[in-house]
Amino acid sequence: MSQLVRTRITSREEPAPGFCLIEFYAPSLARAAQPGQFVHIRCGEGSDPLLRRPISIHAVNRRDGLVRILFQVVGRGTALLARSGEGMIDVMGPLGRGFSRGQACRNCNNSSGNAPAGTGNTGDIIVVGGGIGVAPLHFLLQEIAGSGESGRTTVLLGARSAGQLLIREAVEKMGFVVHVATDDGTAGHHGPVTGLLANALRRHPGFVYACGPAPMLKTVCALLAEAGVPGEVSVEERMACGVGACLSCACRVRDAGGRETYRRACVDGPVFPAGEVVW
Amino acid sequence: MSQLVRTRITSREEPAPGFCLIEFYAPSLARAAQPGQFVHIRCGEGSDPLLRRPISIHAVNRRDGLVRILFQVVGRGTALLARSGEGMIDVMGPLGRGFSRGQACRNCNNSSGNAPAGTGNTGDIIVVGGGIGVAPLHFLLQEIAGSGESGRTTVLLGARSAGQLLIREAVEKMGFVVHVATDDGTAGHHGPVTGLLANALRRHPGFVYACGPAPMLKTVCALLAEAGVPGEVSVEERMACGVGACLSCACRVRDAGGRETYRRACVDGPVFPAGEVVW
Amino acid sequence: MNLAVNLGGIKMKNPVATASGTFGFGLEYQPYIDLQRLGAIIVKGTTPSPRAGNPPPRIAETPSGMLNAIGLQNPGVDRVVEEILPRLAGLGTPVIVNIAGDTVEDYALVARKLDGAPGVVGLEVNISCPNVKKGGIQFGSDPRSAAEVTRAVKAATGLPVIVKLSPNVTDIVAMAEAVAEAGADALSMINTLLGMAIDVDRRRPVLGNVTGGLSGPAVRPVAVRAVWQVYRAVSLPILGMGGIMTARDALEFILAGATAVAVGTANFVNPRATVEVVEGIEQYMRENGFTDINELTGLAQRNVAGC
Amino acid sequence: MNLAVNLGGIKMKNPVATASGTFGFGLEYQPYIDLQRLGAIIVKGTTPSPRAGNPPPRIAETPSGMLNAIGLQNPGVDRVVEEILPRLAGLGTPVIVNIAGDTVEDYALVARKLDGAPGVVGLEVNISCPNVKKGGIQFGSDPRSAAEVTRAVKAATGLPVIVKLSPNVTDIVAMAEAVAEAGADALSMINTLLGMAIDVDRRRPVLGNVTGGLSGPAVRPVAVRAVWQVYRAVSLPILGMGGIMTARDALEFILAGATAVAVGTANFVNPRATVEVVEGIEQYMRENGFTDINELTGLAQRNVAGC
Ligand SMILES: Cc1cc2nc3c(=O)[nH]c(=O)nc-3n(C[C@H](O)[C@H](O)[C@H](O)COP(=O)(O)OP(=O)(O)OC[C@H]3O[C@@H](n4cnc5c(N)ncnc54)[C@H](O)[C@@H]3O)c2cc1C
Ligand SMILES: Cc1cc2nc3c(=O)[nH]c(=O)nc-3n(C[C@H](O)[C@H](O)[C@H](O)COP(=O)(O)OP(=O)(O)OC[C@H]3O[C@@H](n4cnc5c(N)ncnc54)[C@H](O)[C@@H]3O)c2cc1C
Ligand SMILES: Cc1cc2nc3c(=O)[nH]c(=O)nc-3n(C[C@H](O)[C@H](O)[C@H](O)COP(=O)(O)O)c2cc1C
Ligand SMILES: Cc1cc2nc3c(=O)[nH]c(=O)nc-3n(C[C@H](O)[C@H](O)[C@H](O)COP(=O)(O)O)c2cc1C
Ligand code: FES
Ligand code: FES
Repeated sequence: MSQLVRTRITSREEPAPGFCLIEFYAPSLARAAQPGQFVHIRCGEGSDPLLRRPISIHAVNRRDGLVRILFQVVGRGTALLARSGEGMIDVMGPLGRGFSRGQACRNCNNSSGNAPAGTGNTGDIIVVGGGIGVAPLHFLLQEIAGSGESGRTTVLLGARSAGQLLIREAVEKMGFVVHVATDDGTAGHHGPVTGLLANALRRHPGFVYACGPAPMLKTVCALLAEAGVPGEVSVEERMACGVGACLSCACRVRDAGGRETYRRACVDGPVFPAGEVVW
Repeated sequence: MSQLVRTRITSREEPAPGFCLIEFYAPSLARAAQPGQFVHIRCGEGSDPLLRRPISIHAVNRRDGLVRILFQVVGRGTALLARSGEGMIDVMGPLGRGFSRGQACRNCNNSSGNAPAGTGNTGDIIVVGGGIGVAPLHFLLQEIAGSGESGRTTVLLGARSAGQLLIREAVEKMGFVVHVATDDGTAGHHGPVTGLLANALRRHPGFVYACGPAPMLKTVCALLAEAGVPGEVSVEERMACGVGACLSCACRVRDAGGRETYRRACVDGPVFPAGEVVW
Repeated sequence: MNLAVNLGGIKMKNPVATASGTFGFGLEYQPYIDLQRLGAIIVKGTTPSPRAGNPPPRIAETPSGMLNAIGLQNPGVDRVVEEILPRLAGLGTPVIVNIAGDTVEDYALVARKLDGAPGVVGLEVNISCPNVKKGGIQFGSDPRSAAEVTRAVKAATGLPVIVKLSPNVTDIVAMAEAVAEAGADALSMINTLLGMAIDVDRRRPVLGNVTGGLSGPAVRPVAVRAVWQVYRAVSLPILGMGGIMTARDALEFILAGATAVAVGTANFVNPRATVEVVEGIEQYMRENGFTDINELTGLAQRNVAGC
Repeated sequence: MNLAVNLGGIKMKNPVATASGTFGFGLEYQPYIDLQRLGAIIVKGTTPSPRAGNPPPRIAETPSGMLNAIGLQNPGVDRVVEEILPRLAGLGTPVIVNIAGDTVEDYALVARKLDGAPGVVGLEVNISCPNVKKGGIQFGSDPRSAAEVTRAVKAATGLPVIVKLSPNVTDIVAMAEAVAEAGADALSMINTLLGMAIDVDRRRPVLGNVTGGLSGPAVRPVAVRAVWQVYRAVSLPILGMGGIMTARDALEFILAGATAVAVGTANFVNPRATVEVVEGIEQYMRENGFTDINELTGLAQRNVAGC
């Protein structure tokens, strides 16, 4: 169950200029967290900025009760978080529905029926991340590696340039095959990571997990639909409450009957079946 | 002339629980500052809290270009200031009209005509401070000591209890005779510092300088009027601009013709002739 | 110490409610607080038929505030009565349903369907939502229409009726007088201020709906003023809200004239805000020697000369 | 790059003015900025006779905002004309005088006395000050009275007349239309929102005047919305203000429809705010390939479907 904790920051790093990796102590949060879930963080004490900021769970160390988040400094909230003086952090979580790995496949009802990894599916897995969207995928890959499925998993990572391929090394160390793409061509494929995905889909994998900026996810969903491959994407919407109470985070989806409607990214997502999201 | 500077904090101390002494580097501010003047400080980066906070100049070290402020943590602004992480401070100043020591006696026109210290007056001087009101008096006493007048000056300090007689030691070291009063009787006279003043006024001093909470200053002014002794008090009003532009800081005064009117504490004060202020 | 208040016939064990639209249908905050500690739960605005709501983005953060343009997304009164209210009935906390519509008949219909619904102790009539095209705002800015809606709802239900006023009017006192005259049992104020934000990089409004309602601490001075003005003119009990984050904020409303308060946007920032407000009010009363919360209502009015 | 704008006949070298009442009579900020960098200086509200203003406390800080109840303290129009304006005349920056009064005749009188005063390029008619007992607020909330004041001022002066609107109304567009019809050359908006704060420890209002006007970043969403609404309904140029702290804030107003902007409360926080807004607008234009500031006015309106 989600908790509200004010806890100690155990480490803070700058893995690349403009990015921040924070580790904090929260044992029961670490225990409960699933890949794709997020925490909701208060970035200051006053009322400006007012709202919490949703940040995905990047890694957990259940033994030591530690949770990590990785984020990009894009505005006031993340800037404050990156240098919050007191060494404390105020987090709610874990929140949201994560990737459907290893759980009852709730998403399969609405989607094509193919089961995702960890639920008996035997096809190959592709994990594709762009920009800071790689943050939650790191946690997902930890779990996939833990269940011994790294051998049948391909990881595609995209970034603006080589220096921003934040999780590449960590994921390679876990034993995954990683292909990279950069917008400026400083590493791997010169172009968007969806270029790599288009190729990879030709090998008819069993399931695709994706997270990244909206235009990338839109392309991913289109490619999956074309290839007939099931998958899940983690979307970003602006959030106020993070717990399903305010209806701020409406994500347009197609329901079982094919009708368009809104679902709450904070509790019905942020991970949705690729086929459901209306872009 | 007043300046806007964003500068380095060179030291920060806690002289007593709930009080903070900050020193910062601002050579031209140090050079221009007069006792009784204040600086106007931005306490946070966001818009909450929004306004600057006025804090008196507590001490200057003109040789090294250093300025000190001493303040009590009473709310959000002062709390932020007492632990502002980055080691920088954003100050405007020096602002306001200080004590009329050694300057053309602008205040004498409206008041009883007795000249204050340093302007040829030969009577004894009494400096009386209550609570955090001692902050600007420290600077005043530095200047009085500097002009060799400590011999004819008596200092009366009041505080809630012994531990909060913040400037006592420093002022004794400067060579002043200091009498103290505490509300709880833990040091000196048991009762308000105005009790000491009533006694001291019997010796018909030449001029009195006072700063402290409003009720204390009200009593000081009444005592001075009764004793026929001239003096100056430094008042506190809420301030927005600090430069005379917004008319927020209205202090009710009696003008030369005896009519009540408002004057701006930030530029016409914060130091006013004791006889002018309407309580 | 007595914290209990009577809001126009609605008995609350303490004066702290949740503001409509910010607390879902009540259960979302269960992981963080004991819902029984609340004076009342006011649930999301409910309309005759289901509503999908407005296109995203639906919120924008502003200095000490936020804009929302949810667009009254709700499952419609029938599902609320059949599926949602029964789940809340067991909580032991009074539930007030916020109702809305496009026409006077809509309001009456929703009120009628909620009459006798389990656990429901009152209705809050939202005549002031700035985020729906029809209805809403007009009812909230014209005293005559507001009175008409009030009368229709009163006729349709035996439940106490709170009418929720908009701050987007020239004269909130005239609105209050009109709905009081029409039979309202209590008043709640304020709903959000009409605002908007522009995305300077994309050079277009941030919100999908262009304009939205401003809430949060930024609006508190406007809300306290509204309560102050209405308290002196109208004798109905007031449910005050707008930017309450802490017990001290809540006490501003109570001292200005509110019988009870609602906590809205603060829930998003601090999910324990409601309970902390209750505890803070208790502490204030203890420290200041008050034994009955009702002594505090309007006290600041009596401390002003000539009032 | 062209930053010059024409605000209803007032030529400004850039679109950034100071908001009345926040910049004194102009010279107070000289230690911090080069006054010549400003598009215009709008000075404190001026009335026929001197006014002492309201009893202190006159301000209170609120979340991302402040309340003020200065009460139009000013030395009266005669001293303004004789002593103050001559000092500003040499600055080379256009001066706009904000005028106020209790009656239509008051406004006309002040306008007449300012006609031909050295350095004055226009008048801003404050029909919306919430802090004076008589006049002010009524003119600002009734379209007919607002039109009457506008006509009287226009008849009394040859200077361009800007009418300053209050946000404390149900329909700001109706106010704008009325004063446009009555001959206003430009509109300025918004004046402060009526608010108050209560001192919970003393259990009385913080301000000596009980209520005051809310300004600062907290009100920006309301102000941007007002500009947006009025721009689409009325063809007069708009001077937008309310919570502008930075160039990006100013650009929200311009993109919503303002021809020029005024910086108020921000001066207190950052005395260089005005000049930084000018510089930030230049930078934005450079970075986004705009060569004329006038291209930006109302641009966000054109980027919304169906507008
Ligand atoms: C479920 C979820 C998980 C996320 N996980 C991560 C993560 O692991 N690492 C990471 O770096 N970022 C993550 N984000 C995005 C992160 O929440 C925003 O970058 C952050 O809120 C920006 O706050 P700010 O105050 O720094 O920026 P602001 O000043 O608020 O805004 C800067 C820019 O970010 C955009 N933005 C602001 N809030 C959001 C939001 N809630 N969703 C989308 N865009 C927003 C704004 O439109 C603006 O362009 C996640 C978002 C969601 C919804
Ligand atoms: C000219 C001048 C010089 C001052 N010098 C000093 C000094 O040297 N050391 C020092 O500790 N304090 C000094 N003060 C008082 C200091 O400005 C306030 O304590 C401070 O602004 C409080 O800010 P805050 O955010 O911590 O408290 P807030 O949360 O803003 O308020 C806490 C309490 O302080 C009161 N307060 C807030 N602002 C002011 C103000 N401008 N004037 C009076 N009371 C206020 C409030 O009413 C409230 O009761 C001075 C004030 C003035 C006007
Ligand atoms: C996201 C959101 C949704 C809201 N939905 C409703 C609603 O459905 N009905 C209603 O009467 N008020 C609604 N409101 C207004 C609040 O109930 C409250 O009046 C307002 O937000 C001011 O209080 P606050 O500043 O504490 O949030 C909503 C407010 C927010 C922020
Ligand atoms: C201290 C103060 C005094 C003001 N005095 C006047 C005035 O005399 N005449 C007027 O038209 N507006 C006056 N205003 C309103 C401002 O000009 C401006 O409309 C308002 O503050 C909103 O802008 P801001 O948020 O940038 O301050 C005053 C505002 C403040 C804060
Ligand atoms: S953020 Fe409140 S419902 Fe999703
Ligand atoms: S604080 Fe603005 S005039 Fe004094």
